[in-house]
Amino acid sequence: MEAKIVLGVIGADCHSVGNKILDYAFSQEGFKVTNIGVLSSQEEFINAAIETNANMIVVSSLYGHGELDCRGFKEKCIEAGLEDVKLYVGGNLVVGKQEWEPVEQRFKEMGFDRVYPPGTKPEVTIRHIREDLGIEDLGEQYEMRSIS
Amino acid sequence: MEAKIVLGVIGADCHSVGNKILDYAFSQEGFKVTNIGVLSSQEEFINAAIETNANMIVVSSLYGHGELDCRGFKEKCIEAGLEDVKLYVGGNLVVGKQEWEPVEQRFKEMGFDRVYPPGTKPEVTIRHIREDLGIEDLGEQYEMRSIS
Amino acid sequence: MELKNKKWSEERFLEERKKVLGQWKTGEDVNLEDAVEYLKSLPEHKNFAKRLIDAKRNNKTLLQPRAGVALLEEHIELLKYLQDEGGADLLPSTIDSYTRQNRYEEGEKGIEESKKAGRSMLNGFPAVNHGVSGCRQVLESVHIPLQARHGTPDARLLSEIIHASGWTSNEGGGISYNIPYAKSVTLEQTLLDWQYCDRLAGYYQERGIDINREPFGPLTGTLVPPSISNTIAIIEGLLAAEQGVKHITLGYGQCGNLTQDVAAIKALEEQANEYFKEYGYDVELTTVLHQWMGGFPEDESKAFAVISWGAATAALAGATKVIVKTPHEAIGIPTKEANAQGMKATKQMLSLLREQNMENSKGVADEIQLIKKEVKCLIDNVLKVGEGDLAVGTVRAFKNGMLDIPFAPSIHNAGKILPARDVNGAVRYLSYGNLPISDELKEINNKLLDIRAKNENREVSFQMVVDDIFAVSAGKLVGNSN
Amino acid sequence: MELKNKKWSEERFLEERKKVLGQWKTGEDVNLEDAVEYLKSLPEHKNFAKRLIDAKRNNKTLLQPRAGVALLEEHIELLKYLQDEGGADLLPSTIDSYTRQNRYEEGEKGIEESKKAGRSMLNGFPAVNHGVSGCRQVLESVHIPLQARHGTPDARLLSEIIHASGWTSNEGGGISYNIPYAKSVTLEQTLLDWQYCDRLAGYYQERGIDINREPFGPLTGTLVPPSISNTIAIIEGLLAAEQGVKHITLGYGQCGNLTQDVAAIKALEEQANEYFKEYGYDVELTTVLHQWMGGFPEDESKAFAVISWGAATAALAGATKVIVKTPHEAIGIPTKEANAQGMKATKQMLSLLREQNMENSKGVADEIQLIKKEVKCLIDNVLKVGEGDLAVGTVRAFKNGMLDIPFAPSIHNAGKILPARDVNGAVRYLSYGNLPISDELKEINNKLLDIRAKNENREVSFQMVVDDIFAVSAGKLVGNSN
Repeated sequence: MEAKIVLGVIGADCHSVGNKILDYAFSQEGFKVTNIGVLSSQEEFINAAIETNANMIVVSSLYGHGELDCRGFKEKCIEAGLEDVKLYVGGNLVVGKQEWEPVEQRFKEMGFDRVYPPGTKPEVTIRHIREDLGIEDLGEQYEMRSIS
Repeated sequence: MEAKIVLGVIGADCHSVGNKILDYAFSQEGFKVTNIGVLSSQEEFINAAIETNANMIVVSSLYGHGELDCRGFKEKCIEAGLEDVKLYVGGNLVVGKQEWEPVEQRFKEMGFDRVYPPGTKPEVTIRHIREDLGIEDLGEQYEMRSIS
Repeated sequence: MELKNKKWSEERFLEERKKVLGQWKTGEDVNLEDAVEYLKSLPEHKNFAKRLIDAKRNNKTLLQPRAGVALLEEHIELLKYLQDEGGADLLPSTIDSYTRQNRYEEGEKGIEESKKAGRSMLNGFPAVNHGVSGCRQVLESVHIPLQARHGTPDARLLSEIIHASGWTSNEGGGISYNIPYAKSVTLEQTLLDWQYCDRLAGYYQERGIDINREPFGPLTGTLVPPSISNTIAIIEGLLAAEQGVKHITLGYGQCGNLTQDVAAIKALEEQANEYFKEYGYDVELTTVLHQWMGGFPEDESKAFAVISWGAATAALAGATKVIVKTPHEAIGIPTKEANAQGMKATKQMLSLLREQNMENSKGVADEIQLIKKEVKCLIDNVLKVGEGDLAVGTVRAFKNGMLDIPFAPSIHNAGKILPARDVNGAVRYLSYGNLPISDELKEINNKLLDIRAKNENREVSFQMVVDDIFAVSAGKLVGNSN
Repeated sequence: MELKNKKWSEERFLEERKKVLGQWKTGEDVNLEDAVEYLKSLPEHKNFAKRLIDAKRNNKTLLQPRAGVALLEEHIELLKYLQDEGGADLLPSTIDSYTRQNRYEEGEKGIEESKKAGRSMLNGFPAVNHGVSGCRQVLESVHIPLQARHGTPDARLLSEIIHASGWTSNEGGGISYNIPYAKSVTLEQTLLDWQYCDRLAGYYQERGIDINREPFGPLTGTLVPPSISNTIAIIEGLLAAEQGVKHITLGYGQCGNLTQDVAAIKALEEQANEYFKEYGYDVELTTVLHQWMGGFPEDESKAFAVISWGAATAALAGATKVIVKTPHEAIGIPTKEANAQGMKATKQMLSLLREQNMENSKGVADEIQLIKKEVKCLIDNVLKVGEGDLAVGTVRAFKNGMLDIPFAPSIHNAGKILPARDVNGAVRYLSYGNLPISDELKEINNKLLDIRAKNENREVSFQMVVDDIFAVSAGKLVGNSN
């Protein structure tokens, strides 16, 4: 199976560093990435997923309003016929200091398959993508290459 | 009236910086200072006061055991016939963080005429010495002079 | 309207102004004559520009926090706390995200909801919604100068309202409040809109009122090579000066390597003054260092160390102002107490280091030269592709990646350059994209990264960039395995 | 016994030893053969000397707190917390004041009262009272090396007990644990007593067990000119080496001016190694920087800044170890949580600055030369008045004020020199007393203070000293009116 991922930052959030890093890391890994960038709405994620026949949507949220922005996302996906598309979300998902487990739990109940705290390294997410989509690790072939 | 001061650090305390500063500042001011230094017992203060016919004892304590070390000091002074000798105390008088007013109150009840928190500048104490002993400020004459 | 780096005529400005004031109902309360009178009536100690000049003359670094909440009373209470308890020298009003997107209707809702909830439902102070009367109330409740800090591509109405309210400084610029803050707004548009903001400041300046303008220095705040941020700062400074701005603060976000950070501030000041002189602008230039803009440790003790390092850097660099982080940085919007804590730590460090500098450092001197040479390559080229026009050149240079900001969200940014740290933690170019940096300078950069690669026994690669970005959450500067 | 700087014969040492072990009942449990075996059985990662060498090789700065309480269990709990939660690389046991004065009877009472009170009634760990079995229990409860830190003029029995318990480092020296810590004990006595402690370390060293010795660098901790503290440190290092010590850590207390502090550590390391080489001692030298030893601000945020500045200085100086203060410093003995907070802030700063140094600074290079020249004047003279004997010369030099420590309590210290800060906050000589510093060097010093006087529009005077001492509680380094 091939990973076809829609990647973006949801809501009124313009944090772009992590988005660029994930784009690069996923692409290097051989995944097919459609990056819709920052300031993206739920609809934009869903439209991009339909257009590219994606099997995964990876949502970032860094400005603390992630919970509000992600509400109803799974339901919209189902309505659009994307019930089998895997949903990942990660970043600073809530405002202020909160325990991680309840946050993860809330997002799982909202229909997200994987939920990541801030500072998660790309390799962790990549491993999960392989597991969840049943993609073999081709090892050496896709190691990070020099680009300088 | 002339100020004849016995100066020292009480108890098992070897903090000497403030002691040296007070010695210098008092002497510059024209006060007669007998500095018995660090690690001094109540008895040593009292003996020095008797020997020098002092009218003031200035006690420092920087290591937190001041309360213990100063207990009964006033009584011992009275026994030794020094009931009119003014008693000042200052420094880090107690262990740990405590409100200042109760600390001051406790030391006043122990018979000290003036009680100073850490970081008190010498000029404050000098003003009080003048007030309490009725010594005129000779002004310019006793200003700090260059010693280099 | 055609974009040119040329001072707007007063007619053009006033013509444009009519449309601007119509953007939201509070616009109609802005009256320039009344504003001039109001600004003239204010005491000197509430003037941002004057306070900065005074600090510069006395070789002092001023303290400014970030802060803003939805409701007027709460906002005033917050600012007074930061002034009285935190010891701020200059006050901010951080503007909320709706206002930054000109979505004033939603700002209005945010205010209502905040009243109901009893706490701020907006991440800043919606100055446009509160209008001139509200903003003047803020100013009159404090006794130090006020600045709007935001991230607004089109800040024309906001600027009108804050200046008419006696706020004598405005942060932002056509590049620095677009490329790092917007996705698809064109540079032509934001450069024009910020010419308007600068022209407004110039309008007041012509009437004897000192207004301070501060381009946003740190850009994306992550591994931005100093020559990139200095170039943008100097361009925005020149664009502002052309519109009649006379009080400019240029900024820089701490990268973490002391030598490079001190050099960057020094180079910025020297080189900006050289350009102002070359183009005949009479500008009072001051500088600002932003404490570490990257990821912060969650642990508050560790956060204090990061804050203190930023404070030390500001002091040793001799920055006129430092923007302060808080020990809550990692977890979001800080309490006012945490905000004051960051300020107290910073103030302590500033006073401790008041008498110290890095003037005897050869490393700093060399780095200043390197940064200035790189900046010269970039600005010379902007003028070349702009056929002598700095504004036109800026648009064209971004279009073809000859200006490029790492990790920026805008689709109008090429995003082809990549930064990485060298073996001492200074930020270098790993990939130049289409930047017109000379081969000689590239060689210096490349050598520095080669040393690191050799040290770490690996190739110079994108993995280094990733490692450097993740390094600071692990408490380190360089993403190596030591 | 006559004082000479000459290695004690094993016979003399063992003869003296009998008396030492009789000082308190726990002395009889110290058995050298058993101790050698025990020390040999310990894993390498519990050896203080090995850990320091490893850090030096890897260019790392290690973290060590101060801590000690009366009761065994509580002390172990405290150390484990600092190890696990604070991230200590090396552990201390700070010894209580009674033990420092050899008043073991009162230590015993302190332990009893602490048990009754349920909290420590002593300001440290009474190691002699707890004896070898107790001290071994401490070592066996942690997984990093242990050092005794105290301030004991006669530490012979204490040293016997801690080393036999596997504590592989001992702080102190015949000068540094007398002049700043005692009132009337003679230098002859403490130099002899510390020769004993050094000879004990040498005894173990001869049997292949690395024992680290650390003279107490900061002395009175207040405005000590670096050339004074470096001179004492080097003398104590040489005295220890003569007795067979091979692992020596020389220390310095942060003065606050970065250039001078970095230079002081560098000068100390260079010059000590030069002297060790000159006298043919084969010593593994490491360095330690003590974070700010003067008055601390009461406010914890401000205290964090002071701590962080010490950490930054240690990192930039490349010290092998840093002794950490806590945000409770101003208010007395810290809680274990506050202790860990100071360590976390320090560790964060150390990792951030891991890759940075001040190698390119001309200011540092000049300052190194100045310090080394002053130190050479002082040590050359000690050898001269000692007719070639360093120990004898030390006693004589102190007697006539040719060695002199500012603000020290000992009646055997002349107390004639006065330090003050120059215009950059570096500590200089305001009054030389009888120090045999060359006229050339005096002129450099005088000029630096003259600049300050001119700047502040007043005479160079004692008032400057007073102002400098009070400056830091006001958050400043230099006692000026700016």
